[in-house]
Amino acid sequence: MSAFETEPDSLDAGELAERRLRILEALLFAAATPLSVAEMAPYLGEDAPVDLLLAELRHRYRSRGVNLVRRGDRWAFRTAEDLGFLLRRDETETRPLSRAALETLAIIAYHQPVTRAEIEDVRGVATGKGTLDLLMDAGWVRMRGRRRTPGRPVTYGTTVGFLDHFGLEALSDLPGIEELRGAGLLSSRLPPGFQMPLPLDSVLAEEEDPLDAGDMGERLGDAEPG
Amino acid sequence: MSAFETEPDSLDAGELAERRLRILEALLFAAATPLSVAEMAPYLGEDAPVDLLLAELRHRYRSRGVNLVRRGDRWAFRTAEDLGFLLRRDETETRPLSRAALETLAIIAYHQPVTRAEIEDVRGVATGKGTLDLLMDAGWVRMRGRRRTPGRPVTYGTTVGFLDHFGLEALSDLPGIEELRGAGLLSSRLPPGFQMPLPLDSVLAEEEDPLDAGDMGERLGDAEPG
Amino acid sequence: MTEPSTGWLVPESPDEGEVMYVDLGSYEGPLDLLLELSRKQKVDLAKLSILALAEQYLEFIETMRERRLELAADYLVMAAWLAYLKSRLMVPGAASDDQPSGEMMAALLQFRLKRLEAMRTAAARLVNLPRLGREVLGRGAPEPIEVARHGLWDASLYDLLKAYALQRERGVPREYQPLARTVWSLQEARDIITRLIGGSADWVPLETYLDRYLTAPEQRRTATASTFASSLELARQGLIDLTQATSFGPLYMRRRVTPRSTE
Repeated sequence: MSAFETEPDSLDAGELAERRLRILEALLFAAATPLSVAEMAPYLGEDAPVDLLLAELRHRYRSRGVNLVRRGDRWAFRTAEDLGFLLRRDETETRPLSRAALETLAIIAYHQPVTRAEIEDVRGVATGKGTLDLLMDAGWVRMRGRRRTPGRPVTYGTTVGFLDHFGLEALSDLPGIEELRGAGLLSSRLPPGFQMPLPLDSVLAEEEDPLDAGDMGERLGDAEPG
Repeated sequence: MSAFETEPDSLDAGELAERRLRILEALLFAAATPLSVAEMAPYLGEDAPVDLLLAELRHRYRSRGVNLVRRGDRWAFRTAEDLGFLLRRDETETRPLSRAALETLAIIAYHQPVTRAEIEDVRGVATGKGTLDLLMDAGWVRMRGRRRTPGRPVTYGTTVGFLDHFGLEALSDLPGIEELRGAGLLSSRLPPGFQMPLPLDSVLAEEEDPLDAGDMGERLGDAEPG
Repeated sequence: MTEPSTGWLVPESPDEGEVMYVDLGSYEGPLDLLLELSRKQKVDLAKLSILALAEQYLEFIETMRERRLELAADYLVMAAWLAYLKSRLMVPGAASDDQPSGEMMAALLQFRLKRLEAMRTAAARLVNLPRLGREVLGRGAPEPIEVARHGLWDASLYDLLKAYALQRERGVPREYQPLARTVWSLQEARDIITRLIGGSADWVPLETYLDRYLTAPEQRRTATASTFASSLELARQGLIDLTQATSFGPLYMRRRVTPRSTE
């Protein structure tokens, strides 16, 4: 496998030290928490001068983007403090979408143009206003128009940002019923009447009117040219 | 807080390069998954030669215990392969792949983009429920697009996570792929003059080019709007 | 990777009147069984005697049938195809046309065996690569850096599809019916026909082979009905040709050489 499977005896002092430094680097890099000397020593062979090796390693990384730091009597690699401005440890961490949001998004993707009442009908539960807002804020869902039915409910659809995020060229790339079944996502024991809609692309559907000026509000940016 | 909050203008070329290398080290070190050039570039300032910097960094870490490796078009620090015997951790939480799942994964890796019908043709059996699901769940396999044939079947391919897990820089590093290709064994077609007992609907259509050697690199072109 | 057992599965004889399914669990389908058989020939796949292999496979199926064991349809379809291949190899030009396709069919089977074996080897090599989380380790204590400019939320296409599928399935009324495999669906029959006649442009007396290798009488009826209906459908779609020399004579089918483009 490697030169290091030979016994360290065959190495001269310099080579042996380098080999041990490499092992320390790998151990410290892969460790989830800072390591004590006692934890590292078994990997280095008998009589390894662990403290000296750690001091050498610390010296080598002193001016790098990553430093070897001491935490109590334990050691760890940490990104250099002066580069801390890069590590924006604020709330911008990405979080996974909630199940409700994922489901709503999926229904909008497949069933668009779809009204809120229709989404609720498929899901069987009321959809919180917050869920749709969240999906619109994420830039994945937009208001498309209004259904030409009593009450003229707003219809929802997906955005170019949605296609972009999920790596789709077009809505027609969404897998159909056979593909979902083939991938094991849908069971094969669905009733014969089970159907999946073909998502309509961003052009307005027959029974759909464009949004009027009053609808747009601050959502203008979302409504790409149909 | 630090010298590096001053504008880079005040640095000479060598200092600027070192500063950028430090930033790259910090970014790559801190990340759990491989990073793309596009993700790193904004931290390096305008016109930074990211590829050159990465090449330099890779060179510096070449003989260390931690190496900079390429995974597709992404980069990550990983412990050196030759230290594997020392660092080896047993898979505790993950169940070993079943033979069927492993074979399916290999077929997807070597034949991609590949449809489910083609996978089944190679294996000679129907793909069990949940095999593709499991591979997608593991983050190794993804739906890539659709084949431009009647029925537009979904094609499957591997992910960056696959490359990362198996330590491959690119798909061309798959073991033995050149020999297999040379022997015509990555073709879904027989050598000229022969025909395959494929189910009729998965036989390549006349208007589609056979999958050939040049395919592995730029298969993304597949997903062009048909 | 678990190697398939090399020894034959020799099940105990079932009691009188009892029907038992053979546990072919150690084989991943008929192609795998063939590959295993070919290994017993102890020759390079390129020098393999396809005729001998076909005979061994058919012999195996016979043994299973003598023991009154039921085999999955896949194995029987392969048996039917191999029986046909054998007839073409032993009596060249015996069928109703003059194409020398016995050799072609043999070459095609050989190709499929070689390709499957190649993928087996590839899978074994793949799984033995140094793997992340075992031999190669990533950063143990990643520090959250907001690297990407993409937004607050993260979800993959797989997550999305899974959510949709689960969601839709939840809405489906569940009436559990145990699957009784006594009927060949039209889709099954269609798959079987297309696999059987494959790329061959020869006339294949399909039912003759199906009859011989489908053991249970009640399955024979549904098989005949379904394959007949499916063959009519395939003919209507212009994918195959059908011919029958005499009334009640065997029905021959073959692949249409240039299929009509699908409307």
